[in-house]
Parts: sequence; structure tokens; C-alpha cells
Amino acid sequence: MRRVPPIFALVMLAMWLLLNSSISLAHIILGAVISSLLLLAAYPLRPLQPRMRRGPVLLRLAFKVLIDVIRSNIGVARVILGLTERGKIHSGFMQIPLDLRDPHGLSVLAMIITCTPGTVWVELSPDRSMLTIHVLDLVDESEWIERIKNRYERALIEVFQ
Amino acid sequence: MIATEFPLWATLPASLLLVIGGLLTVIGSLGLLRLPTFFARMHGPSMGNTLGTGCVLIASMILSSALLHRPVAHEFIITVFIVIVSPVTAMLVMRAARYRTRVKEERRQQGLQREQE
Amino acid sequence: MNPLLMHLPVMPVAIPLFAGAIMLFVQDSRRTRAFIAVGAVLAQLLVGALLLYMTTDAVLDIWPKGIGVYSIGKWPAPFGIVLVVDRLAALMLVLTATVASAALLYSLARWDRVGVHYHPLFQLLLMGLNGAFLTGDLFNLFVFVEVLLAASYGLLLHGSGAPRVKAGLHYIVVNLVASLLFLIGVAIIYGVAGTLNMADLAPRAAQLAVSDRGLFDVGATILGIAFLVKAAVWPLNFWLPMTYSAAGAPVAAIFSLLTKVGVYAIIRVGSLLNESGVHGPFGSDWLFYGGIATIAFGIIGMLAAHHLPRVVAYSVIVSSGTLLAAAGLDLNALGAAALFYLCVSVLASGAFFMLTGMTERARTHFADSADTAPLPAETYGAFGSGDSDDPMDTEDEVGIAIPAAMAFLGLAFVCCALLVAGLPPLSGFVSKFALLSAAVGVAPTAQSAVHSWVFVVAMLGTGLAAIISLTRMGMRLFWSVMGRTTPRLRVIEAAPVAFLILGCVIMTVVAEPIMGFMVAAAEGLSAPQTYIDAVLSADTNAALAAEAAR
Amino acid sequence: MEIIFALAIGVLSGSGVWLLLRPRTFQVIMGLSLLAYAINLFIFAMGRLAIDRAPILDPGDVPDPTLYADPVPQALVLTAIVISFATTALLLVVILASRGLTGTDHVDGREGEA
Amino acid sequence: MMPLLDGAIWFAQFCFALATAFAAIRLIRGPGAQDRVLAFDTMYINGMLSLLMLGMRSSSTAYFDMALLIALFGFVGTIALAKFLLRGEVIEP
Amino acid sequence: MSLVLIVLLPFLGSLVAAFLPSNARNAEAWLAGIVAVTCTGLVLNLYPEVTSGEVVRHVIPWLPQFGLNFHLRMDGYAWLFALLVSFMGALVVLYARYYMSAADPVPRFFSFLLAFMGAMVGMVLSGNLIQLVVFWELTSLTSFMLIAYWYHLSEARHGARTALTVTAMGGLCLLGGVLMLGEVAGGYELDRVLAAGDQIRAHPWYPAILILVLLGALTKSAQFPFHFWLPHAMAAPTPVSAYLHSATMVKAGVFLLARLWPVLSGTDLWFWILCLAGLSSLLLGGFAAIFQRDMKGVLAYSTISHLGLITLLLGMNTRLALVAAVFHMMNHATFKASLFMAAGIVDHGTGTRDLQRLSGLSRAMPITATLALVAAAAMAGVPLLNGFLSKEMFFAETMFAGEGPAIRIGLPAMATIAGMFSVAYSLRLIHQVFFGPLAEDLPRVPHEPTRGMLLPSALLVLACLLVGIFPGYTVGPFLRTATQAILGEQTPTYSLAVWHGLTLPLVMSFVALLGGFIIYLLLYLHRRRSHGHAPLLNRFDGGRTFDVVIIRLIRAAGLARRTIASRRLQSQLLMIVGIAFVAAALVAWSGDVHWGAAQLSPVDPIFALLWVVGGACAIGAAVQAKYHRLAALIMVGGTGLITCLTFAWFSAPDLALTQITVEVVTVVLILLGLRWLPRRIEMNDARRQTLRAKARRVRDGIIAVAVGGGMATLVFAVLSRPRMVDLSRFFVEHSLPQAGGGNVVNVILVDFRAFDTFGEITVVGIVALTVYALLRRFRPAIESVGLPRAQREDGARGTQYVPDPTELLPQGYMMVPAVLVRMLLPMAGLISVFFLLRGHNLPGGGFIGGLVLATAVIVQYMVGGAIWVEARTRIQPLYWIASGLLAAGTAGTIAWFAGRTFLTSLTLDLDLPLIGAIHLSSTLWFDIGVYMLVVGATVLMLVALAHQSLRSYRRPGAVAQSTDIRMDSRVASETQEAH
Ligand code: NA
Ligand code: NA
Repeated sequence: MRRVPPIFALVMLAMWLLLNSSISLAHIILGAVISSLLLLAAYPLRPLQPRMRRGPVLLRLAFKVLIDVIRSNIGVARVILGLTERGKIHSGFMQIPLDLRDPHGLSVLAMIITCTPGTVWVELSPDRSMLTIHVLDLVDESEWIERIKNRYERALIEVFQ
Repeated sequence: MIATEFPLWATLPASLLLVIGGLLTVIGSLGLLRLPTFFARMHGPSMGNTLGTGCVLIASMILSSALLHRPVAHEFIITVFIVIVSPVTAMLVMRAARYRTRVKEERRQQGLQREQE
Repeated sequence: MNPLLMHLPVMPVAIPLFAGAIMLFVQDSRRTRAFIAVGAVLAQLLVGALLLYMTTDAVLDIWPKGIGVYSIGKWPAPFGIVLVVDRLAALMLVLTATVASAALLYSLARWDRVGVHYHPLFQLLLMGLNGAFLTGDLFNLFVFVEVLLAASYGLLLHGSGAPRVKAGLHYIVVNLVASLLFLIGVAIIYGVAGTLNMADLAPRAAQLAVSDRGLFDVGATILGIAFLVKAAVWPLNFWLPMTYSAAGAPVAAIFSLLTKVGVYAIIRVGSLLNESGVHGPFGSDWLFYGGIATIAFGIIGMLAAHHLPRVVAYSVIVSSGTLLAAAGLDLNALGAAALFYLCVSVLASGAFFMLTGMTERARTHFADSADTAPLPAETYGAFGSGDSDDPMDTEDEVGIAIPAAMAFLGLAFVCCALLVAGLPPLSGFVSKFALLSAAVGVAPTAQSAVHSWVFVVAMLGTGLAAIISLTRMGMRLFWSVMGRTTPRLRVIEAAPVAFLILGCVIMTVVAEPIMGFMVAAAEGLSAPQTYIDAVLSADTNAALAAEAAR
Repeated sequence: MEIIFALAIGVLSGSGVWLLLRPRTFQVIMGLSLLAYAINLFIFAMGRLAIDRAPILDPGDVPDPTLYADPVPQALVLTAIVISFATTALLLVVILASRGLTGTDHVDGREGEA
Repeated sequence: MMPLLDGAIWFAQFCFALATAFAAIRLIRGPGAQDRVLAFDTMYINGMLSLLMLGMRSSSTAYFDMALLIALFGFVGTIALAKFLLRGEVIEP
Repeated sequence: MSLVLIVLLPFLGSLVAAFLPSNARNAEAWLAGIVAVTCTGLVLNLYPEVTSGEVVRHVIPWLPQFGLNFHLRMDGYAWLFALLVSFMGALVVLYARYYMSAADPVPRFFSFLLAFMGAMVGMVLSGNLIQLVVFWELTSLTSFMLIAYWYHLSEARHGARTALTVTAMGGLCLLGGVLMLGEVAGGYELDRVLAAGDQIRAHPWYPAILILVLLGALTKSAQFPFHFWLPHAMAAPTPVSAYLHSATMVKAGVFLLARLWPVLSGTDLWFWILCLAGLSSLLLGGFAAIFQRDMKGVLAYSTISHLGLITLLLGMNTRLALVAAVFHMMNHATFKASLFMAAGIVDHGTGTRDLQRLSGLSRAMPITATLALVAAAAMAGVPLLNGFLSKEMFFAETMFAGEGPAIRIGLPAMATIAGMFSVAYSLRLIHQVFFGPLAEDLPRVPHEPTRGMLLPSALLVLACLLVGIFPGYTVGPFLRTATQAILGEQTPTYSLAVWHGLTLPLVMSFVALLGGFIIYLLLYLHRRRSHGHAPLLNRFDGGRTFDVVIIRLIRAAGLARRTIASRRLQSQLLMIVGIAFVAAALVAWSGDVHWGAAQLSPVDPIFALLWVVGGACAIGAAVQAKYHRLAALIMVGGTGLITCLTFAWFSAPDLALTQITVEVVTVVLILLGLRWLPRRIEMNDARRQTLRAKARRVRDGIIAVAVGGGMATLVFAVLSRPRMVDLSRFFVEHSLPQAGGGNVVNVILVDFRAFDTFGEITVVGIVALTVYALLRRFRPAIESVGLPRAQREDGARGTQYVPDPTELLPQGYMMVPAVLVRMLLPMAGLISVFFLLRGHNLPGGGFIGGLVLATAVIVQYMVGGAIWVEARTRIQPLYWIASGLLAAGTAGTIAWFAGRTFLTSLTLDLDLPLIGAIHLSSTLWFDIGVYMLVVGATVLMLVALAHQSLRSYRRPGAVAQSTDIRMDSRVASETQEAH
């Protein structure tokens, strides 16, 4: 039997209501019908459903990421405008060992890393144990490892595994 | 330019957010020009992707809400999509770039070897 | 009005659409598809005939002036899109359905099986053709021309293979460019005159400010060039011989209608613009020059061509040129004859292309006789090589009995050749005579008497070129020394050819009422005010008012 | 604004025509794409330029046409965009087929002069 | 207070146009195909932002939809290009 | 009525004959004979009416709009010819029955012979000049078929073709002349034309008319310089030669000249043209006849000569000459047909017609010899035979033909010389064939033929004798009736007597006889062995000249075709673009196009900056498209984005939406295609550096700049003018109240102008079907068949990678993208439905919605691979397309049931509990049709392209072996089973 996580259906319904800027009953019914039909139709192409626990952890993570994003935006802007102390920047690849294995968790990690200017997801080793990222202003590798493992990965493991 | 009158509570933060968003985006794109290697350049546009867009979207939400006299949040959907989508692009472009630089490097070295022989 | 009759004008578009769509659901049964296709074509023929009948004076109570206007949706004419059935449009519908039914039947023999989706594409081509002939709106004309072009791309490429793909590439690119010109022309006309409806265009163009006139003319000119590309005028027609000879025989047969769409558009728009005093390229000397140049090009091509399909393709060019030259010379005087000629030439080239499909097979059957024959007939005697000093060669003076299949092919070939060359006794001669007679008739009155004579000479020249070229082809095909095996002639292929030729014969025998119809149709073109009034005052206005009142 | 609009169309159609006259199939299809943009903008321009006047009505609005951009060219352009999209797709496939069957990407199916 | 918002909107829009121009320069200069793809993606994002600005300028929500579409689909072109560079074909068996 | 029968019977007979079995020689002959005899009887039956000066008519209306009726008209002259044609036809049929071999497929022969007879009778009886031309051309066509009866012989084909080309060309000229004649006379009816003689001769068109008519007549009657086709036509079976090429068809030309004599004659132009043509033919034909080796060759040249004589007579502008001409037409028909029959008998009996091989046949076939001797004597103009009488009249007329000594003396002299030639070749014919020792080495043993074969010839010889001896009793009344029909009141008096006393013409006759004898003697002594070619004339072989002309013509046409047309696409596009530009520029220049007066809006630097970008991208694409396709594609995409922004800028949200979705799909599509276009390697191509190539680039650059400038000018000219609001006023005013939609653009698309959309989606559907059909037969470029280089080099998913439809997520670098993109799918679906449903009031609509869904599906293919996706879901794009078309169609037809026209929008307002008011409209149904079609078509096209990669997957490393793929997921399921 197909099982679609109800949270996803709710997200879809919310999206429908947002799109139509309306919370009338007609739209709720219509949105619910369309969302469930679509989810059912798309099910074969989404065989792997996420399992999520502890939503609030995710919210806290989101807040942390927002702060990091603002900080790194400023950092990258300085680099581009040549306002750094060192004048010449040093960018490069680095590797981070991961404990997170769940694809959805990894996806969220990817979103975080991508959304944070200054870091780019490069590659995940086939066994999902080693992540390569590219860092624009690579001064101290361990600092980055620390940040990603503690600030992001731990929370993600909590939610997805 | 704008026909509608907006209340001050909307105008001030929206203006500020717009200026910040614009500046972040243009600096990010400037990075495309100024940064020396492709991998470094990858970081520039993500400024516009994230905070720049975020600022503009929040400004838009504020203004729409002021315009329609009720909270409007559909800009949030755009944020969701951008967040979902940008890793996909970044990963694939990055991987393509890695592959291409690797191949280029290999070819260059083959060429050098051939010259030496 | 009887509801069935009321919706008749849209049937030529609706029937092929539904037929094509339904066929896509029955992909596995060729029989069902063929059944639907034949039914749809016959229905179109019937509808076309009914519409034609309704435009005549025989039934004045349905459409008082012989012009039926059918609005799409409830919107009145200059705003919404209307279908207009006048005599010319009805004639083109009947002609389309006639050639289509022949070509369709013919293709059932084997041609529809060399690729997929032949039948849906065929129906949609008909939809495009019918829509183009019916519509009273300039942009809608563009859309339907695109429909028919798209389908023609598909049908041309049907079966694939290098020659078709090569020809298709040129054909598509050329038509895309022409379509862009079409759009530019329509756009400028809208930008300056503010309308898209063809009937509405005439009064508006007449009322244009002098300062806007030049710009409008530019638009009309560019539009005209687009039509001329579709009508295959020289030097915009280099794609045609390659395309038509690369297409499968039934496809080429139906293609013989496509150039006529361009001609139709020129005549239609030209007739309306003439009323307003704005000419652009329509009805002007340049149209005449283009037509004559096209005839000349066609003649040259016919003489130079080495393969029958090419010769027929060039004959299509000749017919296009003839029509354009006639329109440019004096549409009022030559209109009836030109329309008669149009019908004959379409039927003839349709039959001829299909015949080509059969003779080409006969050729391969006969071990490529034409190519391996020691000396082509035309070199006989010219260089002394084929000329024998001894007239008493012991060659066998006993004739060859012709198998029935070959006899049919030969007879059909002769008929087609006569039609194309405009020789008696078939309707090719009637149409040519009518054209020449009218041209000679206007010679003393027209200020450009020279044009008349040039036209007459060109027409006679085409006849001669066709004779020279087609006897060469016919002799190669039928009279080369060949084996005695008989090609298998299938009734389903032979009957359509015979049907079209029979149509031409009928046009000879009962020329009078047909020509009477053409005269009336031509009068409608030379006095378009009736058309304009019918379109702009159609009772849809009343319908809209009623709607508003509710 | 009008002059910039006109120049834009000029540049697009100039580049398109240049590519159209080139011998390689890919150049031609690119040229047609550029020309399609140019023509779409051209048709659009026939309704003149209007800023902030999208032809979208609310029930309470005054239906005065001068308050709205001309919707007719917009509708025409929509049709034109769709048709040119379709034909581009077809042309592309024909180009591929031609490349496969003739062994060259020359528009004539054989290598001519450069 | 309106001039302030007007100015801010104009400024932001100008920034986005300038950003588009920077991206276009990278797009034209290359040198690598990957640079072009990246620039292309950037142009799309900047285009989306420009659309949002137009929406604000005209106080219309109609522009939101376009921004939405670009956000949703601007990336399709980019990943198709990237896959083409990476795998030589966009859709693999 | 009998007139109609006379014309119709032969055609009916022809039709019947065509369907008889090929060995039914007797049935055929009986049929043809009965037809011919019946016709003869019918003609004879009309004699009483005709001789009383009455004109028998039968008119059937045919094309009155063009003054064209089927008008049969028989006066004395026509009667005489009709009799000639039908009676001679009967004789020839009898002869042919025995002449044709039992193995010959005679249906074709008799069928065409009868058709010819009908055409000839029809021509003779035409009361309408156009109708005359019709039958005239029919005689050309049937004679073509008859000459080519033995088409396996190359001379037969060649002769037939030459004859047809020459005579049909003449026929076309005649048509032209007749058309002018009819225009001048005010109608094509013969009576009207005959009555308008003075008017015609005085008309400025007269010279043209005359020349055209004469071209028709002279070609048909094989007159110099068009005589050459006749000898070649001798490849026909001898009955055909006897009938067509002596008695009837070649007479058509002179028949017409006599028919129109009252209208056209009497001028100097007439005199000179006809006299020159006639005299030349008379002399040259006679001279050439002397040297022929073939019996039929002699007769053919003799025919040219005799027809020259008739032409000359007609040209003399005297009424007596006309009488002589008509008389000689009859006489020539009798003796020449008889001679042809004799030649056929000889050929039949001996197997050859070669004068040099034949000899002494009078011993073996005395009757034939006698008959031939008498006929030849008639031909030579020996007294007491009919030929003598008309030739006598001819000699007499030559003396009064014109003024001046050159004519007064020259013409009789020439006539006498021609008479000598005539005597000489007649003598030679008879002497060499029938006298001397009997030839030994003939292919067959000579023998007398059956009586049936001799009878026709004998009857004709008898006629020669009777007319020659008793002219006044035999031919006199007929001749008078005939000439009276032409000349009416002005018919001159003449006497048909054998003896007129010792007149100058008689002297000339005897001189001719003597001279001819001497000529033959000299020739016999000196040139026993002739080569079959006349001296002096050999170099002026008309036939060969004709062939050369035809071949030169064809070659010249080929050359001209290559000069004025090109098969290169670039030239064609150059033509189209160039002509459109030049034409528009000319019109603009002459129409004084200038800027309008509308107020311009201020320039926004942001917009300018955007278009700097757009323009740079466009130019960059133009520069890069040859070697850096990907770069060019990206740049075009950039231009597309700027275009989209422009639409948005100027208040066209729907356009911007459509543009951006189409843009994305197009980029993906072209990228899918680029996989199959092998790389172009940039090299220092020498050809690019030639001066010509550079010149071409400069030229194209100039054109590009010109077109760009022109377009910009046009746009600016329009933009600077005030806007036309009529159409938009209607739409804006009616959009909400009557169409129920706030988004006017969308309302136009689905209601006001839904028909456009209807056509547009059909185009999309058609293209998808075509793409699919074409890709089924796709043969990729060899270089691109294998795995792409990138995949070979990139180890992550090696060459042997096999997609596994059961795996939940792709392994490796595609894992995270797959998770995200698959999450996007239902959301995209939601967005697409959103756009579909709200389109009527806000930007959106079925097209955009459809493209959104299609794109979402395609992205699934990108991350999952074709096999994975298709193993898990069955997308049936064809059904989507079909359903879309049907939905749009039914949305149109549903209005019929409400009594409305096609595509009228119907609305239904429901008030449901809980939900509230719901507004349903048939336009939504229409838009759903659009949506489905777009989804189906887009997916079909993209997936069909993507499926091409399956071939390299199925046969790794195989080169160009795969020919076909299948479209749907069957492929996937098959491979699934295979693993
Ligand atoms: Na990042
Ligand atoms: Na990042």
C-alpha cells in the first residue's frame, strides 16, 4: 500500500492555499483533492519517503543556519571586494567524514552547505562516509569540520536517523 | 512611479531590505568577474541566491501585505524552491567542472609527456 | 436554420480534427484507422459539396448573397474570428476534399505503412488546408497555414530516408522564414490599421491617413512576399522541385494543393485590398512579372528535368506562375478562367504525382530500362550515332502487345500529359483556352497590351515545353526496350488516378455550369464589397446584443 | 524606451539573419531562435509599449482600453511563441536526422564551399 | 516617504541589472563551459529578482508568478547543461 | 444528327476497338470497316443538301461564356473532305486488315486509326475555330500514337516524337492565331470569321494572325522549313502512311488555308510567305525524292513537293488557283495513297523497300506493278490521269501569279523544273522496283498479295483514271460544290477538260516529262548506287537540325536551371531575405515612411542595460555558433531571458511566463539534440580564408546589418505612432461581463480568438507526432553512436553501468539531486494545476501549466534515467495528445447542443453546499485540452529524443547497428526482464 507521509500532503495543501492566497473551504477541499491526487500519481517516482522525527530540532537548526548565512555573506562580500586583511585569498577543497547516512538528511545538509556562501558541496564518497566541499576562504580546516559536524550533522542525525 | 501609498512601517524596512539585497546580489555577481578560478567563482552567485533573494522576498512580502491589508506570504514558496533547487545545480555544475579540469589537466600532461618523448 | 446546416461551415475543420485525434487512440488497428480516415475524407467531400451548393444561386434562402459567415464563439466579425464561405472558399474545399480522397485511397495501398501516424497527419493537413481556405482572419490564416505546414513536414518526412530528410530540411527552414515574414506583415498591418479581420481591413486601409499609408504598404508587401514564397514564385521556389519529388507519391499529390494556398491568399487579400486602393504587391505589375518569371523558370525546369517527378514538380511551378501572372494581369477579366485553371491543374498534378508512384515502380520492374537503354531517344540522329543508313534494318516489324496494366499506366500518363500541357481534348485545354481568350480579350483595352502578349506567349510556351519534356519522359517510361513482365497494378492505386482524371474529363464535358460557377466566384472577387458587407454585418451582432440583454 | 526597444529588435534580427545565412545546421537553428525572439518582440511592439498596465481586469475596474496595454498583440505573440517552439523542435530533429543520414552538418547535406 | 521606497526599488533593480551584466560578461568571456553554465544560472536568478522588482514597482502580484516559475525551473536549464558537460547527454538510459 | 454520328462513330469505334482482344484481327477490321463505310454512307447521304448550297449544322452548347459551342458545320468543301477522310479510311482499313501481321496487337492500331479518323472528320466539320484547333491537335496526338505503333523500333519513337513536337508546336501557334482572329472578328464561329474578312485584313493584328495561322498550317502540311518530320514519320506502318501522310492529315494544313482563304488571302504578306514556302517545298521535296533509297522515302518527299504545289497555288491569291489547289488535294490523295499501298505490298512481299535491292518485280507481282505504274504516272502528271489535269491548271496559274519579270518568268520555270523532278522520281520508283531482272537476294520470295490488299489500291487507281479521262463527269460537280462553298458568289468559271488545245501549260507539261526522263537517265547512268541522300541538300538536314535543337534546348535549359536556381539552402534564404528586404525598402522609400508623432517614453537606464546584455548575448551567439555550440546555446538562452524580462517590463505577464517556460524546454531540447551532433573541431580551415569566403561573410554581414536596421526602423516607425484601440476596446470591455475572465489575454486565447489556440495546439500535436515518427527511423551520426566521451572517461558510472529500475535512489553523485528533484515533482504538479485553473483571471493558462508539468517530468528523466522512470510509470504521451485534441474539440462542439456556434463558451454556475458558488465554463475544458496536449507533446518530443541513447546502452560499443527503438516503456520492461 502506498504511504505518503501526511506532512508532505500538508505542505502541499499549505502551498496551494498560499498560492491562491485564500483559506476558503472551497480552496481547502480543492487543494486537498489536488494534492492527494498528485502525491498518489507521483508516488512511483518517489519510492523513498522521508522518515522524520523531532520537528523542533529542525526549526532550531534553521535559525542557526540563518545566522551562519548572514555571517558568511558578509565574509564572502569582503573577499570579493578585496577587503580581507590578507589581500590574497586561499581557497581549496577539503574533506569531512560524515556519520549521517540518510539520503534526506544528506539532502538537507546539502541545502545548508549550498545556501551558506563560501562553501560548496563537491562530492560525497559512494559509501556516503566522506564529504568533499570547496571553501572560498580556507584558513582552518578543522574549524569547518567542527562547524558542519556539530552544528548541522548532529541535528540532522537526530531528525532523520 | 508607485500609485499606491504604503504605510511607513512597510516602507522603511522594505527599502532597507531592498538596498541590502541589491548590494549583496551585485557583489555576488561581481565575484563572478573578480575571483580568479572557477571554483572560487562558484561562491559568488550564491550570495544573490540566498540572502539577496531572501531580502527581496521579505521586502516583497511586507509590501504585498501592506498593499492588500492582510498578511501575504506566497513569496515563501519561492524561498522553498530556491532552497531545494540550488544544491542540485551547485552539485552538478561543480562535478562537471571537476571532471573537466581533471581531463584538461590529464591532456596537458599527456601532451607534455609526448613532447618529452 | 437547420442546425446541421448552420454548423456546416466549421465541419471541414472539425471533422479532420476529430478523425485525427480519435485515430491516435487506435494505434494497433490499421483497418480501423483506414476506415476512419476514409470516412472523414468522404464526409469532408460531402460537406464541401453542400457548402458549394449553398453558395450558388440555387438556394438563395440560406445565404442570401451566396456568402455564409460563421462566427467562432459568439463574437462578431472584426473582433472574433469568422469563417467565411464564399464561392471561392467552397471551391477550394471541394478541390481539397477531392484530391484528398484520391490521395488517401491511393496511400492505403502501401504508402501509409512506411512510417507511423500517416493518417492522423493526413487528416490534420486537411484541417489546416480547410481552415486556411475558410478563415476570414489574417492571423488565423497564419495559424492554419502553420497547421498545414506542420502536417506537411510530417508527411514529407513520412518514411524518412536521406532524400526526404535533405529536402525536408530545406523545406522546413524556408517555410519557417516565410512564416516569420508572414508574422511581420500581419503585425505591421495590425499596428497601423488596427485590425486582423480581412474584410474589415479593406475599409480601414481605405481610411488610413496618408502618413500611415506607406507603413501599411510595407506591411502588405512583406505579407505578400510570405504568400509568394508559399505560392512558389521565382526566385523563391528553389525548394519546391526537390521537396515534391522527394515526397511519397500520395503526399506529393496532396502537396499540389499547398502552393495553391499561397495563391489563394494572394487572390483573397489582393481582392480585398484592391477595393481599398491599397495594392502592396497584390494585383500589381510585380505580381505579373513574378508570375511570368515563374512560368519561365518552370518551363526551363521541365525541359531540364530528367525524372518524371521533377517534371511534374516543375509543372506545379508553372501552374503557380500562370495563376499569379493571370492575377497580376487583370484578375477581373481572367478570374474565372484562372479558377478553372487552378482546379484543373490541381487535379492533374495530383493524378500525375500518384501516377509517378506507379510508374517509378514499373521502371524498377523493367530492369531500369530507361537508364540502361543504349541511347536515349533524343540522341537519335543528332550526332549520327543512332541513324542507320540502311532503312531496311531487319528489326522486327511486329508490335508489342501491351499488358492491361501498362495500357492503363500509359493511358493515364497520356491524359496527365495532355492536362499538364493544356492540349485537347481534356480540360487542360479548356482552362488554357479560357485564360488565353480572356488575355487576348483584355489586350486592346489594357494599358499594358504588351503584358497580354507576354502572357499568351508564356502560356503557349508552357504547352510546348510540356510536350517536349513529357514525350521524352513518356517514351523513356513506356517505350524503352523492356522485358515483358507486367507490373502488378493495384486497383486501389489505379482507381484514384482514374478518379482524378475522370474529374478533369467531367470538367471538359460539363464545362458550362462549372465555368458559370467560376464566373460567379470571380465576380465575387472583383466586387468584394458583398463579401465585406456579409462579414461585417453578419447576424452575430444581433446574437451578441441578445447575449448582452440576457 | 522606444528607441531601445527598436534597437534591441534590430540587433536580434541582424544576428539572426547572419546565422540564418551560415552553412551549418546548428547555426541556422540558432539563427531561427534569435529571429523568433525578434519577431515576437516585433509583434508585441505593435501594441505599443505600456508600463504597469497589464491587461488584467478586476471586477471593479473601468474597462477603458487606454488604461491597459493592448492585449491583442500579446495573444498573437503567445500563439507565435508556441508555434515557433514546436517548429524549432521539429527542425532540430530533422537536423539530427540529416546529420545521421548524410554524414555532415552542412545544410545542403553535403560539404559545399566553407 | 514614497521617494525613499521608489529610490530603494530603483537602486535594487539597478543592482540586479548590473549583476545580470556581470554574469553576461562571464557568460561571453568563458573561458570554460562551466563558467558559462554558472553565469547562465546567475542570470536566471538575477532575472527572477528583477521580475520581483517590477512587481513591486507596479504594485502588482502578477510578477510573483514569473518569479515562482524561474525559481522552480530556472535550474532545469542549468542542470541540463551541467549534465551535458558531465555525461555527454542530458538523459541517460 | 447525322453530322454528330459522323464524328462520334469513329470515336465510339475506337473505344470498342481498344477493348477487343489483341489477336482479334478480323473483328477489329470488321468493326473499323463498318464504321468507316457507315460514315462514308452518311456523308454521301448529305450530298443533296450540300450541293444545293445549303450548310448543314448541328450546334450543342458547351462553353457559351467563352463563345465556344460544339458546332458541326458541313458545306460543300467540308463535305468533300469528309468524304475523302471516311472513304479513304474504309480503303485503308481493308488494306490494313491484310497488311498487319497476325502477331501484331491490332486493337491499339485500329483504335488509334479510328480515333484519328474521328479527329480528322471533326476538324473538317468544325464550325468553330477553337473546336477546329481541338480536333487539329487530336490528329497530331493520334498520329503520334500511330507513327509510334512499333515503338520498339528507335526510328518509330524518334519519328513520332519529331512529328508530334513540330505539329503540336504549330497547333499552339494556330491556337494563338485563332484566338486573335476570334477577338478581331468578335467570335470564334467560322461563319462570323468568314464574314469579317475585310475587317481582319485591315486590323493591325493581321500580320500576327496570319503568321501564327500559317505556322500552324505549314507545320501540319510539312512545308519548308518544317517539312523534315514527314520523312521520319515513314517509320509508321504503311497503312498509316497511306492514310495520314498522303491523303488526310498532311492535307489538314492546306485544308485550313483554303478554308480561311476568303479571310486571310489577298495580301502581299500572304502571297510571299505561301509562295516562298510552297515553292521551296515543291522544289526541294521533288529534288530530294529523286535520291531516296527507301520507297516510302521517295513518296514522303514527293508528298512534301506536292503539298508545296498546293500551298503555292493557295498563295497566288487568285480564285482559279484556289480551285486548282482543291482539285490537286483530291488528286494527290488518290494517287499517293495508292502508291503507298503499293509500297506496302512490295515491302510485305519481299521484306524490303530498298530501291537498290529491289528489281524486276513486275514478273513476280504484275498486278501490283500495273497499279503502281498507273498511280506513278498520275503523280508524274502524265496525260489522261488526274494528276495531269491539276498540274496543268497549276502551270497555267503560275503564269498569272504576279507582276514583274522575275515572277512572270521565274515561277513558270520553277514549276517546270519541279515537274521534271516529279517525273524523274516517279520513273525511278517504277523502274528500279518493277523493271530489270528479278532480284534474287530478297528477304522473302516475292509474290502477289491477296486480293484484299490489292483492292483498295486498285479502286484508287481506277479513280485516277476516271478522273483523268472524264473529269467533268466524275469530279466536276464535287469540285464545284466545294469551291463554291469557299468562294460563294465569286467562284470563277473554269473548265475541266483533258484537252484545252496546244497551250503553254501543255508545252510545259511535255518539257517536264522530257526533262524528267533525261534527269533520271543521267542519274541512272552516273549514280546507280545512291546513298539515299540528295546531293547539296545533305548538309541541310532539317531532321538532324531539329534533333540538335532539341538537345541544345534541353542542355541550355539545364544550364539555365543551374544559373537561375540554386539547390543550396543559403542561396534560397538569401533570396527570400534579400527580396523581402528590398521590396519593403522600395515600398517604404516610395511611400515616404517616416516617424509618427506620438510622445515617446523616457529611457530607463536599467532597461537599456538589460538590452546591452541581451544584444551582447545575441551577437556572441552569432559569433560562436559554428564551433562552440554549447556557448551559443547558452547565450541564446540569455537573450531569451532578457526577452522575457522585456515582456514583463511592458505589462505582458502571460508572455513572460510563456517565454520563460518555453525557453527552459527549448534549452533542454536542443541539449538533447546536441548529443547527436558530433563536435565540430575548430581548425584552420583553408576554405574559410579564401577571398570568396571572406567576401561572402562581408556580404552576409552587410545584409544582416541592413535587415537589423530595417526591422528597427519599422518598429520605431510604429512605436512612434498613436495606438489603435478599436480591437482592444472591444476585448477589454467584453472580457469580464461577457466572457467572464479578468485576464484579457487569456480570454482572447480561450474565447475571443480560441480558434487560433485551437490551431496552435494542433501544430504542437502534429510536430510531436512528426518528431516521434522521424526518430523511430533515426540513424545517428556514426561518431555519436557510442557512449559519449565524458561517460567513457568518467569512472563514476562506467561504461557497463546498468540502470536498475528497482533501486530506490541512484547511487553516487546523483543521489542527493534525485531526492530533491523527486520531492519537487508533486509540487510542480501543484503549480501546474494552479496555473491551469487560474489562467482565466490572472496570468497562466493551460499552455503554461502543461509546460510546467512536462518539465517536471523531464527532470525526473534527467535524474533517474529513462529506464528507471519508465519502469515505474507508464506515460502515454500519445494518449495525452489525443485527449487534448479531443477535449479542445469537444469544448468547441458542445456549444452546438446549446444552439451556439463552435467554441462559444458555455457557463454553468453551481451553488454547492459548504463550498459555495462554483463557476464552470467550457473554456476551462478547452484550456484543459490545451494543457493535456502540451504535456503529451512536450514529453513525447523530449523523451523520444532521450530514447535514442537506449541504442548505445543496449549494444555497448556497437556502431550504427540499431535501426529502430520503441517508444513506450515496453523497452524498459523488456530490459527489466532480461536482467
Ligand atoms: Na555555499
Ligand atoms: Na554555498
